Amino acid sequence: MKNFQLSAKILSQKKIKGNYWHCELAAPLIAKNACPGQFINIRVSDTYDPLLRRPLSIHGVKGTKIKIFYKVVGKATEILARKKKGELLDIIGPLGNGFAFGKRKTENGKQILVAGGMGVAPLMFLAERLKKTTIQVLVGARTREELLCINDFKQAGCLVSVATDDGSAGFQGRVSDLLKQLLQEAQFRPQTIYACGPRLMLKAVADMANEYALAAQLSLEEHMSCGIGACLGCVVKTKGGLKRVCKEGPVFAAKELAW
Amino acid sequence: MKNFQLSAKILSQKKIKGNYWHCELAAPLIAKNACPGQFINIRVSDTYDPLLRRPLSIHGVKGTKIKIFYKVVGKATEILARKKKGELLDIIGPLGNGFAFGKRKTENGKQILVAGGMGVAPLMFLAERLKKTTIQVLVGARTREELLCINDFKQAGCLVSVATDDGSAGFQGRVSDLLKQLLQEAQFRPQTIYACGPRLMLKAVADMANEYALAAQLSLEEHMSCGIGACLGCVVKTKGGLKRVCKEGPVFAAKELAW
Amino acid sequence: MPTRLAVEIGKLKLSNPVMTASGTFGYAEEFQDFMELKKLGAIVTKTLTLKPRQGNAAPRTCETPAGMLNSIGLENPGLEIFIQDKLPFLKKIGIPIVMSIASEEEPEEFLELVSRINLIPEVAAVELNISCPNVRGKNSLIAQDAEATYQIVQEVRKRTDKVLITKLSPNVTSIGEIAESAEKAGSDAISLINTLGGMSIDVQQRKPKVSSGIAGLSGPAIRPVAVRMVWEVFNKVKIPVIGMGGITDVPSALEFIIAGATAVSVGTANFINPKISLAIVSGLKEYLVSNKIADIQELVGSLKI
Amino acid sequence: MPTRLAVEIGKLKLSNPVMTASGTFGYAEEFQDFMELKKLGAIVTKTLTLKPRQGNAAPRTCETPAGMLNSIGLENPGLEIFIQDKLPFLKKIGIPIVMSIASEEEPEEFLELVSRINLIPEVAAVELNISCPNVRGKNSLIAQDAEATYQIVQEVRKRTDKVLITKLSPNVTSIGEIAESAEKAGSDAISLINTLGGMSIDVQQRKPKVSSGIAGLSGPAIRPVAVRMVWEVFNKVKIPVIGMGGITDVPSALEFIIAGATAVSVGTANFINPKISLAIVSGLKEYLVSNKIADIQELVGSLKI
Ligand SMILES: Cc1cc2nc3c(=O)[nH]c(=O)nc-3n(C[C@H](O)[C@H](O)[C@H](O)COP(=O)(O)OP(=O)(O)OC[C@H]3O[C@@H](n4cnc5c(N)ncnc54)[C@H](O)[C@@H]3O)c2cc1C
Ligand SMILES: Cc1cc2nc3c(=O)[nH]c(=O)nc-3n(C[C@H](O)[C@H](O)[C@H](O)COP(=O)(O)OP(=O)(O)OC[C@H]3O[C@@H](n4cnc5c(N)ncnc54)[C@H](O)[C@@H]3O)c2cc1C
Ligand SMILES: Cc1cc2nc3c(=O)[nH]c(=O)nc-3n(C[C@H](O)[C@H](O)[C@H](O)COP(=O)(O)O)c2cc1C
Ligand SMILES: Cc1cc2nc3c(=O)[nH]c(=O)nc-3n(C[C@H](O)[C@H](O)[C@H](O)COP(=O)(O)O)c2cc1C
Ligand code: FES
Ligand code: FES
Repeated sequence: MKNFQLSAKILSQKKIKGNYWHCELAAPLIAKNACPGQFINIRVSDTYDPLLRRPLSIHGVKGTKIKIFYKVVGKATEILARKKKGELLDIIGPLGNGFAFGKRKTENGKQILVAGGMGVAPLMFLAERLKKTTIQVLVGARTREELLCINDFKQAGCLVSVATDDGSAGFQGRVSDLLKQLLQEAQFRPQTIYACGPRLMLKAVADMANEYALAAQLSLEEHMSCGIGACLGCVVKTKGGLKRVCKEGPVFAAKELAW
Repeated sequence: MKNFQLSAKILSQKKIKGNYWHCELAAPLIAKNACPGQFINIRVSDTYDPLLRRPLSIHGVKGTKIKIFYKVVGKATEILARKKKGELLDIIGPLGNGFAFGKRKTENGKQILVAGGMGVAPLMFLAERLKKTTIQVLVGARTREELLCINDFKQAGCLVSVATDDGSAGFQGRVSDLLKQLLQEAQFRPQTIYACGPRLMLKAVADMANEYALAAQLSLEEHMSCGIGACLGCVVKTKGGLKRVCKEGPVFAAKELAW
Repeated sequence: MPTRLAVEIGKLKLSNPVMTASGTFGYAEEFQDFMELKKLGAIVTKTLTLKPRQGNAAPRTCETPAGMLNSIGLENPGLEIFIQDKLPFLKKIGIPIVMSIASEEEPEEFLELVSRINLIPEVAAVELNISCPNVRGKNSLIAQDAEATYQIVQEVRKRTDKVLITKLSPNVTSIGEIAESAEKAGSDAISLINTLGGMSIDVQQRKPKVSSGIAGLSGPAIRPVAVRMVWEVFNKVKIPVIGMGGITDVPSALEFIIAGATAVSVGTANFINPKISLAIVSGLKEYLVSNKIADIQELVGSLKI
Repeated sequence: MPTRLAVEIGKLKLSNPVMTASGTFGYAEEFQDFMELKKLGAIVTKTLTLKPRQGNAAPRTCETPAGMLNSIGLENPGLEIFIQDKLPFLKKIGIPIVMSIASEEEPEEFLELVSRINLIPEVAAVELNISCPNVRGKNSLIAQDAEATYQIVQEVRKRTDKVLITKLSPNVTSIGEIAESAEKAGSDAISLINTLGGMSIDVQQRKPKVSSGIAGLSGPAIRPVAVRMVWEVFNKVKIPVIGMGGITDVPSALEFIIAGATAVSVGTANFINPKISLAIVSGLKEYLVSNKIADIQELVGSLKI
């Protein structure tokens, strides 16, 4: 899959709530080639601080536009949020492998998407592309205010259940416990679980997929210095040895991973 | 003289022409205490690149506002020019000694101001404060388009002559040669020459002041790392030893300097 | 005015002085989407060892002010798999390939590696990485000791006619002394600098940000140290110097050349802008033209001091 | 919860661990408009020599990525004028004053300086600057040689009961070794790091940006190197370590403490934000409170590795 480095114009930049921002970029070559689970690598400043690019998932594609959805957590995301409509962003993409779907039988089965925190970012794009199937989305966050994309998932035709650590909305507990409940009660037996979120959540999802003999595809994060497979910085242990999250990932089959 | 570090709101930010920008800041404590020839030291970014503050002359004071006039030449001035009205700037000032005037007899005599390039910045403020006397301003630049503040000086009641290296306006040659002509023709015999501009120009002015036995006050530039006298980075040779441009300067009597 | 960008590193001829630094350019494949690889002066491979190495645990990198730390731990597939899987692509590019090698047991592994590399005609030069701070379990590097440097370079020199480049570590008291040893031992060129030893701490967790604790600092932050060392080495040895450390643009590449580097290597900057090395090639040409310099070699070491 | 910020460097008691680094805080007068000086842990003076020194020619400083180069050349008024003109102001502040000293001819000048400083009760400690790269005409520093370090520290130790701090240079192969020498010779504490040797070139003029050519690199760029060296020294010696090199904020000060520094010095950051050292004092307190740490000494060297 070919990668492109381009200067993408910001078409819109909106604060959704709190520290969460939504941004659309004009990036025809990336939009055309992007698959759910892939990401772009952004240079937010032409100074040396911050120095490295920052990876952000592709949140959606609409015509020649790509969407990103990000949380301001530090230097680079803060600078990004200060950028205005019309400004240009130096981006590289579409990077990584993306979720495997569509070419398999699972396409017409039921799917379950498990998102923890910002994990909604790539899964929203996946939900749009999976549209033809029945999709159950589980969204987890610490508290009600941090639940993300609920309406977007609904609009995309998904069934949505939520979990909050503090019980301020939906199931009280971790989203992985909600998944467990769902699987136990056999309410919903998916063919594949697609998950993105904190490492511990992904581990729990992997364990459950194993227990229930389900396929699971997990989107991982590692600190990335290049995003294009050159630095070997972003490796994760798999049964087949170390793999680069930016290149062989960020999506890995749960059964491949050696936690 | 006390220095203040404050967060100054940008009240206006305008491109005058080319790379030249004019900016007004709300800085009551600095405005109240500033003298012509003093400067402020600006932190344009809270990242580490650029790392150090940048010195800019106080171009004028109006009530609680101070004005700066700057040319975009590199990283920091570029970032500064991108700042919008309403944003805050971390500044320290008023720094340095400023021009000596007013307390001496020269106050009511004729004065001559010699500006090369951006040297107009502090001299404009001086012209405003010297108002009661007859002021002849000589402004030099490489070419017509780079002549600065001509109308401002006129509005402040000064007589203005210009010199351009390429002869595209006024006297063809250096502004120091124009000064020489003026002094030779005895058209105008000032009591003090105030000058700011490139080092070579200042040297020529100092030589002429010496030749005609006139007092001259020169505003110098050196690379400044602190602006408050702490690093000893900005020294210049004087007959009384090394002096700090940021503290004992930036204005020095021509006869004090050991070029 | 015709301008000449070509330079020579021993008998190695480069069409221009811009190379890519070991470990920052993968095995070149990763950059084919972004540039015409054959326009580079040369490509230096990620350092190879005889046997495959898994390298260190994650996290392996973090950002620092104007720099980054890495502790990859020389992950590499080992010589055999490199020859099978990576070399064919590199060969096809058609520019000089420099093989960077390191060894876990000196000198045997170095000698074994070199004797095998001697059989690969497409490898133009060997870079001895005796300065990698990320090999676990060692307290000091060969390149931190003039005598040890001399020994290993001499042994390798005896066994190969390929252009021999010795890569030095900046973590030394006197870089000139180490460079002199390498020269005396028969190295054809000196490349420097490898990363500076550094550490960065996550103060909430009170743990190092990179799993190995101490890691290697690279990027623009270290550029002044690198330029200084190139200048010191240039003044100490007669063999060509390949300069690197924080090169990110045309002016920074020029700093190294003016300080005495015959060629330069682009490292961390490849991660930030994968096209930068070729942009530097064109920028150098423009500089020569606008400064009316016929041959880039006139610039080498032209610092007025 | 009551939290304790006080620390001890030998018999020197500081109300908090934040000091100002030599040469970056003038003689403190320059900062009185910006802070209540007496809230600092201690103040280290610009390095003094026996006789006045004019220092190097301009330009003396330039900016580099996330750092700066300086080559002041130890400009100072000499001991006598310091005592007359600068000391009275420092005395009045009422916190420990550390006098940094250097010598052009070792060991005589150091000994002469120390014997005079012994007579000034308000000077709490002496910092031996054996690591200043900006004294012209020398090829190497005392602090680049373990034996030379041992000699000079021992000689000075014999002559003074004041707290003795030895300031080390990062431009060495093994910082631990030098620190050990200083400890053995009787130093009460080690401070590090002084600047890294660096150079920056104006490529249009092909001249160094700082007149002396080679100069000293400081600022956030060098922080990872400094943190690493503090960690190495902390693991080598038992005497307290004063850490510095690119401290600009609370997290960076914490990095040094966690790596093993009992106290920290703020240097270049004073130029950027003259109030920063006191902001760090309050920030450290907040960190202790929010992490439920009763005494900052629990943090010293608490790195989990
Ligand atoms: C493949 C991939 C896709 C991602 N997609 C998204 C996305 O769609 N939306 C989004 O908001 N974020 C996403 N992230 C995380 C995002 O890259 C980081 O939040 C961002 O790099 C932080 O940069 P910063 O300079 O603002 O923060 P920094 O100043 O670098 O760090 C601030 C804090 O953020 C944390 N952080 C930094 N880098 C990462 C990282 N790579 N992963 C996790 N935490 C990090 C650090 O632990 C630190 O405490 C993704 C990460 C990866 C690897
Ligand atoms: C006391 C004083 C008052 C000044 N007043 C003004 C003013 O009112 N308006 C104005 O436009 N400029 C003024 N300057 C110059 C101004 O400080 C520099 O142009 C600015 O710091 C450049 O920053 P930069 O990051 O944009 O450029 P950099 O990227 O730092 O450098 C770009 C170019 O600018 C030149 N430059 C950098 N610093 C200086 C400096 N201190 N003096 C001269 N050239 C420099 C460099 O040689 C370099 O080639 C003043 C300087 C001093 C010392
Ligand atoms: C991620 C990474 C991996 C590296 N791997 C190697 C290596 O395998 N062998 C080697 O000799 N140098 C290695 N280096 C050092 C670089 O080749 C170079 O010497 C150093 O990074 C300084 O240049 P820079 O600042 O331009 O990156 C590596 C550097 C980085 C950043
Ligand atoms: C302008 C300047 C002058 C300095 N002068 C001295 C000095 O006189 N004596 C000394 O021991 N260190 C001197 N230093 C080094 C600092 O004390 C400190 O060790 C070094 O700058 C690293 O800390 P920093 O990165 O926080 O600045 C100087 C540093 C700078 C930037
Ligand atoms: S981020 Fe460099 S290899 Fe993945
Ligand atoms: S700029 Fe630091 S003393 Fe003048």
